[in-house]
Amino acid sequence: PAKDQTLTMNLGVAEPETLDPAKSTGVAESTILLNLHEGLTRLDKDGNPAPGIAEKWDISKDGKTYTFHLRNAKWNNGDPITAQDFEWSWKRALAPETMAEYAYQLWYIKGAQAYTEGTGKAADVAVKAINDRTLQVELNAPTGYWLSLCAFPTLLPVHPKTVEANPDKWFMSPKTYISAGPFKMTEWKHNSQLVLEKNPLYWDAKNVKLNKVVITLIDSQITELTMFETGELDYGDNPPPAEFPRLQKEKKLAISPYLGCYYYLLNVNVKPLSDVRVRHALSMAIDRTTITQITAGGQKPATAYVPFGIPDLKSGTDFRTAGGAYLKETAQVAEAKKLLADAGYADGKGFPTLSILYNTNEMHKTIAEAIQEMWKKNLGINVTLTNQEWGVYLESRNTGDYSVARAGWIGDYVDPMTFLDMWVTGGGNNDTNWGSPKYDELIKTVMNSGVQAERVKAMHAAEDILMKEMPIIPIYFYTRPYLMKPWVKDMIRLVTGHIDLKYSYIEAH
Amino acid sequence: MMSAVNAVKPESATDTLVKVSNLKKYFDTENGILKAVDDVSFHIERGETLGLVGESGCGKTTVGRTITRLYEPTGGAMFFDGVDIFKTHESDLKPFRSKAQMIFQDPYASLNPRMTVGDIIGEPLDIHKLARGQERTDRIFELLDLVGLNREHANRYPHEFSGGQRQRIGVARALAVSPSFIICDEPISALDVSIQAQVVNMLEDLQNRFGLTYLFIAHDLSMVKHISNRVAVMYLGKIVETAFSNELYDHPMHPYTKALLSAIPIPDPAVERQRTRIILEGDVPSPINPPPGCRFKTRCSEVMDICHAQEPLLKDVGGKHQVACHRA
Amino acid sequence: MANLLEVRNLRTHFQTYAGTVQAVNGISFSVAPGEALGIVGESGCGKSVTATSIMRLLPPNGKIVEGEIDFDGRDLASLSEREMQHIRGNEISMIFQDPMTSLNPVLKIRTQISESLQLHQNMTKAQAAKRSVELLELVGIPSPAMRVKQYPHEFSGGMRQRVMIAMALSCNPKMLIADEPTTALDVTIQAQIMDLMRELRQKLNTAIILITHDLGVVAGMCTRIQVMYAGRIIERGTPDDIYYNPKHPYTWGLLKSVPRVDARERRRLHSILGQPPDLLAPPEGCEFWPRCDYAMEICQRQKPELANIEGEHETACWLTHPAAATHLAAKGGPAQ
Amino acid sequence: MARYLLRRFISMILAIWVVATLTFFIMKALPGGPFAREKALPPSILANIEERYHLNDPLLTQYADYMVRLVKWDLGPSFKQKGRDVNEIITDHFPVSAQLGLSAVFLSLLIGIPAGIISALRQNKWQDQLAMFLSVIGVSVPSFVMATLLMYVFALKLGWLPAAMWGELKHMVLPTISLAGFPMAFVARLTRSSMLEVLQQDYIRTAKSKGLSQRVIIYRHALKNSLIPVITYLGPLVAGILTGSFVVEKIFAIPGLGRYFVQSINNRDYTVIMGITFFDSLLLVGLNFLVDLAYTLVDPRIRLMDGRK
Amino acid sequence: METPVNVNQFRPVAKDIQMAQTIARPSTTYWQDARRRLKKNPLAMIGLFVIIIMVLGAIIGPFFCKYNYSDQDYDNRLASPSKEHWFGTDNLGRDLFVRVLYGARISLAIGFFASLINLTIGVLYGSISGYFGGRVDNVMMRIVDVIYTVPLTMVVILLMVLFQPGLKNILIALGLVYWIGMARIVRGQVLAIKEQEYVLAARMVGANKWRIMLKHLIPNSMGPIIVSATLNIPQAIFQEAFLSFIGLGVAAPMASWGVLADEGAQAIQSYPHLLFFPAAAICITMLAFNFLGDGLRDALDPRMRR
Ligand SMILES: Nc1ncnc2c1ncn2[C@@H]1O[C@H](COP(=O)(O)OP(=O)(O)OP(=O)(O)O)[C@@H](O)[C@H]1O
Ligand SMILES: Nc1ncnc2c1ncn2[C@@H]1O[C@H](COP(=O)(O)OP(=O)(O)OP(=O)(O)O)[C@@H](O)[C@H]1O
Ligand SMILES: [Mg+2]
Ligand SMILES: [Mg+2]
Repeated sequence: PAKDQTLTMNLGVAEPETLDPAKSTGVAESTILLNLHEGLTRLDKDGNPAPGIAEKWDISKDGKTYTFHLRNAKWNNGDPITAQDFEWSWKRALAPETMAEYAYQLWYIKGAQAYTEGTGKAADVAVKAINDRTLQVELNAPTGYWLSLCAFPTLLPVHPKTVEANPDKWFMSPKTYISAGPFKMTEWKHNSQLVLEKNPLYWDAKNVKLNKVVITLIDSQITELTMFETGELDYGDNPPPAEFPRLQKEKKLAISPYLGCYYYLLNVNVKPLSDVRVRHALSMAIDRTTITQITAGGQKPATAYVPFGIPDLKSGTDFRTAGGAYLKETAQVAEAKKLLADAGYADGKGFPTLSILYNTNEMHKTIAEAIQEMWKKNLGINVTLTNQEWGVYLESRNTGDYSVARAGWIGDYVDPMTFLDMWVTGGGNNDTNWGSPKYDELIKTVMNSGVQAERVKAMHAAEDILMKEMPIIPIYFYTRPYLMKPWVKDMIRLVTGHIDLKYSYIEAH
Repeated sequence: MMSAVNAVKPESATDTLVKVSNLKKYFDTENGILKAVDDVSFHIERGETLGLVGESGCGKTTVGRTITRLYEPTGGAMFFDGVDIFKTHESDLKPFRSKAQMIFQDPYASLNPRMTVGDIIGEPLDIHKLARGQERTDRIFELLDLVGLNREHANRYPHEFSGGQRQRIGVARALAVSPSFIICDEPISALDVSIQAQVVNMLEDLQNRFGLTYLFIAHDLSMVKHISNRVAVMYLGKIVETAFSNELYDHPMHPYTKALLSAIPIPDPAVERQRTRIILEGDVPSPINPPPGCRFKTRCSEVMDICHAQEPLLKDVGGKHQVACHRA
Repeated sequence: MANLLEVRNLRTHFQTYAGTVQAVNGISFSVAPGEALGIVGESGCGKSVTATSIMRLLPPNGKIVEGEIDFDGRDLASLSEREMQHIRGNEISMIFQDPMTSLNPVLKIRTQISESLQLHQNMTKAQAAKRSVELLELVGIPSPAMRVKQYPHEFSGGMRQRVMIAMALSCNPKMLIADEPTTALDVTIQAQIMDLMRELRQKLNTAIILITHDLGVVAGMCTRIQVMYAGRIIERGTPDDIYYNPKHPYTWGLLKSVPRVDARERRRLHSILGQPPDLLAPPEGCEFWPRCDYAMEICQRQKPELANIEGEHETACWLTHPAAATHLAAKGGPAQ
Repeated sequence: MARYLLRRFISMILAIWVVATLTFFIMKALPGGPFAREKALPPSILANIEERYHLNDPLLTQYADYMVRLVKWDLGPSFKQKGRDVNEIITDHFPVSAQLGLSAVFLSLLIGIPAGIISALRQNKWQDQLAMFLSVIGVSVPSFVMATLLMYVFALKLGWLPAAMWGELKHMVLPTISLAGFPMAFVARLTRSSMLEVLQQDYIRTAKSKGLSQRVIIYRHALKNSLIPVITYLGPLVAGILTGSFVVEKIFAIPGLGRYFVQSINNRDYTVIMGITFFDSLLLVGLNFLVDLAYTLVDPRIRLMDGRK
Repeated sequence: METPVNVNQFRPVAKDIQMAQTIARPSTTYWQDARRRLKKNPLAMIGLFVIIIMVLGAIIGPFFCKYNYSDQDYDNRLASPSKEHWFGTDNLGRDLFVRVLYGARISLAIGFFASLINLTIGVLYGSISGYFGGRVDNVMMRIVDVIYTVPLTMVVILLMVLFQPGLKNILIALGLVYWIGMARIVRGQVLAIKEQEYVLAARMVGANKWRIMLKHLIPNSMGPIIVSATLNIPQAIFQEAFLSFIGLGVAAPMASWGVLADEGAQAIQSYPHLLFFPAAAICITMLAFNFLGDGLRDALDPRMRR
């Protein structure tokens, strides 16, 4: 290892929106938080929950009650971490006055949702510190990924005394930033940089090798790349897509999987799109391989909806692999044409002009242009492109004022449900107007079942329906291209996009 | 030649065309209110020429510009042909401006550098819709001839002319609308004598034919005497003496007028060599805080006690000769 | 006595779209130290251009195409711009004809006057400021201490002209070129300024070139007068020569045009009919012949050279040629 | 004068009020809100947040609240940057933008004005043409391209300067140059054109006749008279540049105000939009007032008070 | 070199006072004069020529090309300039030359429109404000301040909600704000010259305010007007790119120069040709406009004549 264990990294944001775990929502923020804090659990390099502040835990038979046994750990100011701290932190995240946007990440706990929504009391939330070192949580339903969730930023503990003293701003200054993770915050220059240093009071400090992490706050992709190339950065999270082909060639670009899917929404209320044959024809006319060549970031053609990276029933298996490919990577022109003809639009004749809606972004535009051309060439239909500013675009989607729109979804946790549950009839994120009672049924089954086999089966069945009905056209699975110097070692990159530096070190170079 | 729109027979020229009463024009300066023209009254009969002379800086130009509303008056009234020009709205002044014109003291500055001479002279024609097309060109040529410029000059720009030529452009412009009243602010000072004569003759011809009325501001007292029926002498924002010109030149009463007359240069080396002038000495008071009493007292050789105490008013001494002096 | 300024065969032309304006067309003259040379002539005849040529301050379209301007042993026509800078304002200063536009509208009068004092007289700012007040007083501007703090637009025409004069006088130049210095001044001030110039001549031996229309002013001031017409000198001599014994019909006309204040009755002023030639294409012969009552055939064909009459009196007119005697006799001489 | 100042003052306040009002209502008319995101929040959480931020109040109530706050110079908390108040954002980031902006303005004047003068003096000569060519490049190359190129050459290829970040003098060089490019070109061209005008005036001839050197003539007699257009241009320029340039700040990772300006709109961060717009309008209106005062200083003939009826 | 004198020529002749009256030139107006002077300025004519070529190229050029602006060729992505693709190809294998030609249509239209707005609204607004002065000026300038400060992006987003996207919207957006800088410049200029004597003289001959503005004040403010009109063209071109970027402009795959340059700038290190050609097109156009503008400025100033 090198003498100077300092890592300079850029996460592609100009400024974290907040470093209050309860309120944070962004990916970059999560990365920072996960390195500053320690939850009950901590995800290992495979994404499996490993003991964190909780040394061990018991799960009740029905899978609903978890009893966590906390280790003898300390806050970075020396105070011991107690079960009460957890209880306090979680209830704070749930409290309406905290206005935590991600409060719903805790709604698996009994009574939690009611408390947030103002219909229940804090006392009725089923999280309880049995004693200083024991925390008991009761869930609404058995939830397979609950232990992973315990590592999620919203559930990270905060130091009640400091937070209470300054509830809105405690996290703004290194002085009041009390945490219990591998690193502690030592400097925060807004829009400039954040400095983390090794936390000697961390329970596992002996395994932490980095002394210092400098997180630059640069959102310009070109700047990040330049600084990486001048050696001012060891790591960059946000390289410019336009430079990918060159960076690939020069082997400067690394790519890791990302739990996300890029797809097109089809508004099934709009005339030709209401016909499932048309929807399939559109999907088949897309050459996904070409698209991923254009995006150039190592993205995988999406042959289905749920991306790779989620374990299936047996460990070591993948939900995607098990589910198989529903779609082809290349365009199936003949079949697509046939389907379209069946729907009454032979060679695209009589097909009304569709419009692809996308929000302002180079990549979205390029993809839309490519798909426009594919549909035109392969199906003979005319497509226009509509570019909208973000807010307008969201509004158009929400109000169903579109025919085809680009969309993307990144999983919050490692379970197919983070992708599947949104397509229930009338779901808050289901802008396609599509709905299927059978699908809804399956999703309900998954939610209430504690039996993993049953859940997985139902989830496959649900994806089946989704792919048959095709209210969305998956295009590719996201990846996370990044820039990293070869001497940066053992960085844990989770498919959710979080980066764990606990075990990282700088190799001598 | 001149279109006879405003023609009035000189014989009938007994009525008052211009009547200025209690005209005041003050300027706001850093040092205080500068009273450039302070309570000046005069009138000009139709077909008459009133000469206005006075020390440089005494307010002659200001009088001319204020009565034409180029400057907003501070006070007083100005009747032109019975109409109070000071009470007329700026946008209704057009008829007035087709009858009253001005020849500017500074020939160059008053010519738009981006207009050809033809356009400058043609502008009033366009504004008052007096001529267009060939007629306009002809009229412009006619005016150029009149002021002794070459027709070829219509295509040139002001900066290509000599001082005197520029002044003639200004004269031509003023004549373009065939006005009945012209304020001539040193119209000939930049001209050589022969052209001066030409212009003065022309002004007189016009007056004889169309009964034009002039307010003739000049320093050249010989010329003023030649052209004016009456002369008014100004000193420091006030009129100090007015009379028919011969009367004034023969019997000046105000000490300032006397000094002025004694200083006229004579184009005769022998005469010039033996001249004695009344040299004015003493400080000229500032128009910002004019002293009480007579404004000329600081330089007057015949100053009396009363001059310090009381401001002399313009009073008639017979024969329409008015003077503002305690001695008179 | 050596001449201070000697102009030889000066030609200054302007390029315009229509062609070349031959504003000054081969003039030669000299000025001795302490002398006052008057230049009179029809407006547009090239007086100002002569002056600006000497100062080398012609507008961009103007050019000295020929000639030498010998000043104190140097040929001004061929000096570099930098050397000219040293001469201007210091050794020769000039009063321009257009006082209104010749003052910088955005600088206080004080600044504009002190400038050359500081430059050529090495005065400090305070000294120069004090001197500006004195100079203004000298040219008869009331309350000079207050006036120096004003801007040109707050001055009347005559006051601006006096500021120009004050500026020109400030550095005790060897030569002063005054282009119509007193047109905008009333006679008392005019007399005062003339006295000032006379004093300058006497005390400092300053040479003066006085360009004016006012024959009265030159009469009292100048030692020699030269009359110009259409870019050329047509007559020159002492005031007595010019006023009492003019030889050129144009000079006759000029003198006749002046109204005299001592004239009793009001009669029509005499004027020279017609207009001077367009300098774009001056006529082949004498420039004046189209307007000349005494024109002869030769006048149409050949330019008369400046020829000596007697003493310093010179004129350029065929009438002085012996062959013209009969013609002149037939016409009758000028009515004096 | 006092009457003029009073009237001017009232009109300035009115203008600021109109800006605030227009901004408020346009902002509210825009689709989306501070909490709209691709992953929609559960409605109950959204409702809770909006209620607590008073975003559910009737529009006019919200408007009135805002106005009261603006008057009290309490610009409220940012919706996006949780934990930061708009006042804080302005006090933290404005100085940086101002520092960068002023140095850019300074640089553009320092080079633009002399370049314009030289162009005017050497009209249509090679110096003039070169200056024109450079200024055309200056205005035709947008600042982000300029910034990227500068970074590429001086940071990556030559390694003379740091690519980005803020704090030391060396960090200021590249952003200042990229920010100054456009105004520099503009100032140069404006100076040239009015200089050409002024140099033909008679009073320049007078100045020459005094024997002043060209430098003094330019500096004392010509420059001031030809500055009016440049001063005019400077008012809004300074106001704009002081509140920061999004592009340059983003590329060079400078903690300036400009980025908040742009991002707040993208994020519908209402308080920040209002606060910064309000601040900007204060600056602009104030600077334009200064510009007008500068006019009267530069050219005493200009009188702002009296109008023509 | 005494020329011999012919004694016989001393015969009297009649004077001829009309002799000087020959007219060498037909009468010209200021504008005719300016046009003529412009024609004699080679650089200005080159500028004009380039602009005409650009306009022609934009209008008819695409008909002579074998590619269309939207034709994609995945085998030829990001190709460098070659005989086949003069300007190379972009990320989707589209021919950049044709795209630049098409882009000219939008960008030149924007450029002309912006100049038009500047030269009409901007100049008039500024001269009215400056000439009337006082209260009118105060109100008009505060309106300008308001327009300047209300964030344009928001207005644009609002426009986007209200109207279908397209060139028309861009023109509306530009029309709303584009004349402001010009108005301020003209006002400053007018304030400075409105007290000149020739303005007084024009008032004296009865010129009304419109005439004074159009004939006296505006022509005498031409220098700064031309400078800001020409220098603002690229501003408009980039503004269009920005507006297109957030969705107000012409729909992809059609792209203006500004948009092409924006896109190209993303890959500045790897594929500089994507930026170079559209940027060069903008620069050349701008040089042409500036040459023309300088020529115009000189032509409109009679004192500059040489
Ligand atoms: N910049 C110029 N371009 C073209 N012609 C010019 C220019 N300046 C002067 N001229 C011409 O040169 C001739 C001489 O002009 P100059 O100014 O010397 O006359 P002047 O004798 O001083 O007359 P005045 O007594 O009227 O001032 C005039 O006919 C004039 O038209
Ligand atoms: N715009 C102005 N601002 C301030 N003071 C002014 C202004 N115009 C003129 N004055 C002052 O008013 C007084 C009279 O000026 P005016 O121009 O009327 O004089 P005048 O009699 O025409 O003199 P001249 O014969 O020298 O032209 C002078 O003291 C002058 O300084
Ligand atoms: Mg006057
Ligand atoms: Mg002259």
